[in-house]
Amino acid sequence: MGKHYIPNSANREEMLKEIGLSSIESLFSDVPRGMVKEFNLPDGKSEYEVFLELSEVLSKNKTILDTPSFLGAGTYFHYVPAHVKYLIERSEFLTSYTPYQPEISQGMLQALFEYQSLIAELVGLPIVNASMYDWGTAMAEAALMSARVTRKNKFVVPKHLSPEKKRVLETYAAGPGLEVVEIPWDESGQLDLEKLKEEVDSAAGVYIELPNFFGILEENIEEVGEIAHDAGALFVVGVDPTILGIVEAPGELGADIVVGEAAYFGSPMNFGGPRAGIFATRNDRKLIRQMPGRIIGMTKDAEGRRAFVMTLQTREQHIRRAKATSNICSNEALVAVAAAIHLATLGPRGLRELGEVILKNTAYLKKKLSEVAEIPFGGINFKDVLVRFEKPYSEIHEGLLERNIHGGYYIGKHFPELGESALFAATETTRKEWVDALIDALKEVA
Amino acid sequence: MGKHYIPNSANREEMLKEIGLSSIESLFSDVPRGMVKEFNLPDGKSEYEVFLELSEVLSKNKTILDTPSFLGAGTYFHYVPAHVKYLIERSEFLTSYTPYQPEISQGMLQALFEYQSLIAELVGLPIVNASMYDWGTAMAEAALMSARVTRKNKFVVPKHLSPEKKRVLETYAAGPGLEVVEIPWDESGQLDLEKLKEEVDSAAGVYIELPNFFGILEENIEEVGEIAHDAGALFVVGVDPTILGIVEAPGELGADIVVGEAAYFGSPMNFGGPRAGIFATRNDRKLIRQMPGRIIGMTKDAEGRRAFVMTLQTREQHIRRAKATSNICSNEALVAVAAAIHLATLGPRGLRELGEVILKNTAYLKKKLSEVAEIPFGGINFKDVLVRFEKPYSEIHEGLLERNIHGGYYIGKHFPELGESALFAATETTRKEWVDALIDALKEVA
Amino acid sequence: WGEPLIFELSREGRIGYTMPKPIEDVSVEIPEKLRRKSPLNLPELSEPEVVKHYTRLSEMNYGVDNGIYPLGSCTMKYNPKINEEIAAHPGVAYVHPYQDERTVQGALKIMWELEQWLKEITGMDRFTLQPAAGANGEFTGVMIIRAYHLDRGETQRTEMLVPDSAHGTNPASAAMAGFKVIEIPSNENGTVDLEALENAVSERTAGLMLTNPNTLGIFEDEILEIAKIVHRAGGLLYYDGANLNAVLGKVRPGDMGFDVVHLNLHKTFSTPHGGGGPGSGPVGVKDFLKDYLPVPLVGYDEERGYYLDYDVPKSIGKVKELYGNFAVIVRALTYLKIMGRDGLKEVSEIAVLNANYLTQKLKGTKGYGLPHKELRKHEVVFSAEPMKKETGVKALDVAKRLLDFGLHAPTIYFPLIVHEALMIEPTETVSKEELDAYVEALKRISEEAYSNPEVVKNAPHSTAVKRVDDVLAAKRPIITWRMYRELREKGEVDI
Amino acid sequence: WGEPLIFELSREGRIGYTMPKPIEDVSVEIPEKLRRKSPLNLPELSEPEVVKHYTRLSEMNYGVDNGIYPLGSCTMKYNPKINEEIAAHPGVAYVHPYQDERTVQGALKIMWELEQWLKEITGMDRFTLQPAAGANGEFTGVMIIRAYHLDRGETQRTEMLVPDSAHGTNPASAAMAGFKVIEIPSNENGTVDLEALENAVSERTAGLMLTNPNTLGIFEDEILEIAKIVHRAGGLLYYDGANLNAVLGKVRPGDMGFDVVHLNLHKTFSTPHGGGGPGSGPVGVKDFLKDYLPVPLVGYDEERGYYLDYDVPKSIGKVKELYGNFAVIVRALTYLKIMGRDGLKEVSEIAVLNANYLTQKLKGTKGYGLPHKELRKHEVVFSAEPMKKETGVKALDVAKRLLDFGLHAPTIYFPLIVHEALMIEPTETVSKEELDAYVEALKRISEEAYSNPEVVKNAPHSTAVKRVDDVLAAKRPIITWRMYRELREKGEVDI
Repeated sequence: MGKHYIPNSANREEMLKEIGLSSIESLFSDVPRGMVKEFNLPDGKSEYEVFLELSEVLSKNKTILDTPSFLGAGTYFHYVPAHVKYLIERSEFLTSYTPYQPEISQGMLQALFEYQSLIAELVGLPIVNASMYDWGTAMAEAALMSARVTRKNKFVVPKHLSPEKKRVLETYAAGPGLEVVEIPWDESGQLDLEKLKEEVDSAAGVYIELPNFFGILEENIEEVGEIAHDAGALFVVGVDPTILGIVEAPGELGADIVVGEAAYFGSPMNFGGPRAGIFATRNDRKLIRQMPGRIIGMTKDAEGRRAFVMTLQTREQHIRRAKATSNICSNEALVAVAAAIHLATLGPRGLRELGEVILKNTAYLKKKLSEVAEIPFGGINFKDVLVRFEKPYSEIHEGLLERNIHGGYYIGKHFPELGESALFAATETTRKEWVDALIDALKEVA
Repeated sequence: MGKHYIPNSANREEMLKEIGLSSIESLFSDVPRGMVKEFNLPDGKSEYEVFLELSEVLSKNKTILDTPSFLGAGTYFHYVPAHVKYLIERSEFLTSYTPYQPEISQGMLQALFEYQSLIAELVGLPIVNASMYDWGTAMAEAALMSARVTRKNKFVVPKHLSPEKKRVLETYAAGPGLEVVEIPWDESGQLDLEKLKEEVDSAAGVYIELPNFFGILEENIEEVGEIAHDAGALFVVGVDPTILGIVEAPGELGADIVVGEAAYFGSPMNFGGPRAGIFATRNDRKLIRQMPGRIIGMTKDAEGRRAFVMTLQTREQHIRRAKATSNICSNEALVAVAAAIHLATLGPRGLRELGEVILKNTAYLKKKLSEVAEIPFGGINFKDVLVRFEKPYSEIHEGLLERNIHGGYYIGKHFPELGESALFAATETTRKEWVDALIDALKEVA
Repeated sequence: WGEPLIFELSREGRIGYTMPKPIEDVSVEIPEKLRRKSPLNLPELSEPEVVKHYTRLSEMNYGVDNGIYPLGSCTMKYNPKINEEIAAHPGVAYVHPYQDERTVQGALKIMWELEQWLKEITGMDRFTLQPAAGANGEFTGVMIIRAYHLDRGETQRTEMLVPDSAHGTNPASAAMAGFKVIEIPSNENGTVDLEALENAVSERTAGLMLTNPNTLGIFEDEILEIAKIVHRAGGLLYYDGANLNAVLGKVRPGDMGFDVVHLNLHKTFSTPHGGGGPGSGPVGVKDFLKDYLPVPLVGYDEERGYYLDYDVPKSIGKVKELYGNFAVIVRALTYLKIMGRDGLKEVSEIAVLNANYLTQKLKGTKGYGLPHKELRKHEVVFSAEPMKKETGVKALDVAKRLLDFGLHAPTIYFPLIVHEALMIEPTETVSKEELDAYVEALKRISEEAYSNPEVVKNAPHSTAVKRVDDVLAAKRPIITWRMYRELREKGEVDI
Repeated sequence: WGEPLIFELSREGRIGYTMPKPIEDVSVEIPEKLRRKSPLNLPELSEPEVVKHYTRLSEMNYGVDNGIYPLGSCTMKYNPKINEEIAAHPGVAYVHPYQDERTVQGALKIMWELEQWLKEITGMDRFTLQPAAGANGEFTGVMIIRAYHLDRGETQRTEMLVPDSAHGTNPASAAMAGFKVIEIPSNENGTVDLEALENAVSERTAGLMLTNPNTLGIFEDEILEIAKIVHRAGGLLYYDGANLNAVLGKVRPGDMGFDVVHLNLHKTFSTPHGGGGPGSGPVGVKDFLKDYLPVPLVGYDEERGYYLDYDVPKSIGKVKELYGNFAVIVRALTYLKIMGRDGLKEVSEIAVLNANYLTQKLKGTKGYGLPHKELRKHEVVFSAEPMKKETGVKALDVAKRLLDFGLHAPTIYFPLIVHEALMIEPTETVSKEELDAYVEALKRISEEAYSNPEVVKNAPHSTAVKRVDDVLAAKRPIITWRMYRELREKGEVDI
């Protein structure tokens, strides 16, 4: 099977003859004897059989359309307009690669330039790369970059960081031996500024998130930035970009580097991937020189017309090799283009409305949850709401699941000090009937 | 709602002003007073809400992937390779219209020329139009054309014709007052040649199908054609084109006109539509002049290069108006292109294999069914198999449905002489486990 | 460019498909008389080659997503992508039309719901969704009118009145239903000449087929009078819905006096045109005609849910197999639910605004006449007759020259009552900037016609192929590869 | 052409979106300190305008569906459309990664099954699917090597050996993991210089990163000796899977002696490259390294079914959030199931045949040198150095001139050890005719270089834009619309 993808299967003999060979084997004569072998793999199947089989397998997944879900904690059910999906499936985008030949890749180059430009407007910083793998790796690369820029060796993060991001950061920090220091939250569920001041000394960078892992808006972003800057550290802000229609651009709040998740625009959840990490920085040569990732720039062609091209490549691995600012090569270009198309569709008004609807739906969810469980922290929540139960959350989860509702993300394992807590999330897609069904169910099982 | 599709919603005032109008109402000043009114319709909804709602509604349909089905009788579950669907969703094809401007429509014109060409190879006739609505309307138009060509007024068809096609023919025949005469089947379930001879006198056309409505291959195609021709009638053959890799082209068997269903290639079942009717005829000016439908031809451009264009339009309604050969304007172009892509993918070997696999699967189904019910007719079946039960079929149907199997198409209502009979169908998509489950279930319920 | 034919790309032995194995590999013999003996000259290609070929062909085609496509009477509006997504649901694709109605409640509900929308939009009482296209709908409508008169014993009503500005499908459909077509002239305003209509009606009148606004884009402002005349004579009024986009959400054919209406889902309701189809042409009727509708209708009943209703005793039968172009129906309902009442009204208002904006901007440009009234609805028909007389540049040349600017031409030479017609329907989904660019291009062509007419007469210059020779195509038809091969073997063709 | 930026198409008040209403319309106050005050300069467009813009941009891009795309080391094979269809299943799109494992059995089964395929294909014992791309996989691999040595207390193993022909990601990944990179030269055959390797290994050696066949397309025929040298020194062998397409289904890295392998699903396993990503870079290891893999792994157990296994005590942690690019993983498994054992073997055999066919057809053409051995695997590297010396035409010029023939250029100036490198990887999904046309074009360019070099040096001529000035782009970076706007306001830019 598979010959339907391989035109010259039909031309083997003819081609071998033309180049004076008697057999395919002679093309593998440089492989040590005995190394070529028959693999123990199944026979190929027809497209129809594989379609049937995988459709059935995938139907075993309960989707959010089958079972209303309140999971968030870094992955959210946003609606992706149909035209976004349609456009990125255009084969000229989908089946192209890194635009090494700009003259026949202006479409992808311009689309990525537009992505960079749209993100720049959102985050308030003029330098944006064409994507990292995801928020977590973008944050980890920001930590490494901070260390390179400041030549210091400590990166300060909130203790209330997602376990995903924390483990990514630790892995990336291991090689260069970067020390990761955690700052606890205060009674409002926000970063403890006093503790930060105690720890910030000799830090390469200070990281904070908006909203934070508990879904709460950190109010003291600017103060944190000032503390970081006073200590000679870079100020790195991680942001959920869907909030940036209603919340000030981190660049305006003092951020030197902004990271975040671009895939919240334009991509479905996809069981967690692909994603696309936002990476933005100030227009400062010192920072740009240390920035990871591919960057698209505007230039001219030989006739003086506007054109786009990959630029500032001397930072990258294919040129600098072991001295590169990062090893990243393939990035998440198509995910970034999807985000750009979605953002261009929303425009300023849409982005504002999106933020407001999420804010209101989250407030509704929080209010309703407060009727049936403890909400340990006040403040303004965006998407996630931390809820504490008296019973073991696993029992509650079972009860909800029996009622065809998927509850939130249990965080007791990662934050035992918070007891039987879980993050329940809302977005613009959350329906009143889902929340009401959840509350009814919790009244029975919580 | 809906303004997101309407750019100038934002420019109303500006545009009105530019053309010197004060209000939109003034643009409707020619509408009689009181005729403009508020409609009693729901408010618009967001794309997400409509997506949720219609996804849920459509999920209420049991698909053949949920419930194995043995329905055929004119609609079959064939597998459509993914690239076929992908290509016809390319917006340049999808969102274009009738290629009135050939210079910027060469893609669609050539694709339709290729459709015509591929069908010509299949049916063995060199003149093919760019599609009718479906097999039924193509057959009805062939009847009308026969009458125009022969200036006679009777059209002879098998009694064993699908109720769908029969009623379409009757409706089309009503206007011009064409008499439709039915010829019964013989003991082998095939057209009774003796009866045909008795009725063929003064016929404009004689119609036969391959396979016939009972799924049986009519063996005497050539003889029927000779009888028709001897009587001065045109010989019209309706064919399921998926059989034409293994069965002789009707054009070679004497057909003057071939009709059939092109949507068996390249289109899913879609609850019955859209389809695309095949319409082909001999290269005879007398016939071509009376042919319905749009035709694409090869020609040259001003520089002598190959180009394609709509041709022989003087037969058509936009030129001939009341004297046109048909009223057809919009046809089923995209369905035809899908069929062309699928056919080009199959090639000669694939079409042969398709025919053989269907033939074998049908034989397997027939053999298995014969173990649990009566098969009234012998012969070779392709897709459909006529099965007679002792119990009322409705009871059997219920029993199967309870076991998550959808049985065949009950024909007792239309052919009471056949008793509690139903057509059960197989294609290349039929799985052994489905058939075996069916037989197990029938053992219990039949 | 210059993509070869798929046959020319064929190489022996190439495979593009996969086929499941048969359940049981027994040999089944096709009767000798039927066995295929003639060669099967299908092309042999791998899947990548097929994909590249049709991708390239698609790139040689202009669609709504490429730019303005203002074909008059075709309503080439933007086709929302959500329509495609919903239509691709497995609950559409993998459903057999003969399934037990309990297993297709979703599909039937969609048909039923669409009917409710269409009833309110048109002011009709019952709809069939069976017709595959506008012309198929027209045929349905006139067959209903025929059945109605016959049912009442009025066998003498054999004449269908059709204005001279009507779409060609109107007379063709009437003729297919066995009617004699009587043409009604237009007056100087471009609307139906009432006196001529009065003179035409008689006891032989079966009905009048009318588009409102008509193909000039002009609203038949005497529509109530027209309806009165026809009805008084015992005839029925048929509404050709091709131009509904002009009055959508504002005015209902039912309120104008029409008895039968067809709609084009692929025009007004945003389903894509697919290079010429599939379309969908639902037909609505007033209550007194509902017993003549094609079978089946979709019914609803609390206990049974949605069902297919074959119990229509006076039905004209079927005009197409099964229930219509369901995948198109799904798209139209998706659109309607998103638009809602206000959205539909916005559609017609901006469609009319766009047409009138273009009319006013272009009006007075040398060479383009604007016969009849200035106030238009969704489309406008200019005449290039002055230009032709003064420069020799015809409507066809103007159309071809527009292609050079990357713009699609308007409909030309229709309606027949305007000489050198340029029939422009921008629709509501184009922007002001696109309209301005279109007007600019037409003005520039006017300048060219008067200064350098050859550049227009020889247009297009920048397209993939130059002006296509349709005379040659008709004189020496080459319809299929089979014919081409034969002609080439005989040396009778050099393309 | 010359599509404006989306920002330039913006018109005030245009709307392209729909938004569901909030559940409850209460006002929620953002703290004053956080409230957005800076302007949000996003473009305002309707959906049709957005669709037209990105449709036009797509038409200004070249993909695999447009023609041959023989970028060396990138394996630009055809991406079957069935992959896309399966990946679009709601069971992919609408599934949250934190769902209870009982509700994602399908997703976990797919990951588990893919792992089984990859194990057999590579001869490894366990795989992680977490890495997002090849480089992310390399990082994972070298971190595992690092963890292994540290775990054994061998803290002195700080050196990673990398051949001079390696992909740039190899040294970069090793450096990110904290290793010192030691470059190993190639010998005159284009393979690893064994003597240099012997000299380089020591107790400081952590491992050797190798691609086989290497970036010259040459099989490292002394691979078993290489493995012996590295292993004897206590180092591990890392396989860069970028070139696996050459040996797929025939030879397994595990049998060559490799301990760690990364694969590129977007290269070898036919998932689309998306203009630069998403990719997917699974990493496989021999049994003794499986405790160091990232978390979670996918486990299976009769009772529990498929599950996420976080119990990997010595795990390096995570190299990316969650479980990898699942939608890419689905595509790869789809491909594998269709291909099967024989299909995969056919892939490498024809990929190698195609590369050698092209090599032999082009070999000897004036101006193109063929350094190193003639026998190649999936790709070949020619050198335009003779041409440059004799005519001044560089590899870059040849690449640009190819664009004029509607062909994508090869990878150029890589590997670094070949001057003026033209690195051509046709893959198995191109046809003989495409190869012949490519060779023809390269031959014609050779003729041009020697007869009329300017036409090559000034290429491309027929593309949408002419040769793009990358020096200007680096000298005066304009990275975003925001920067452009500022520069334009200052009068410092004229584009």
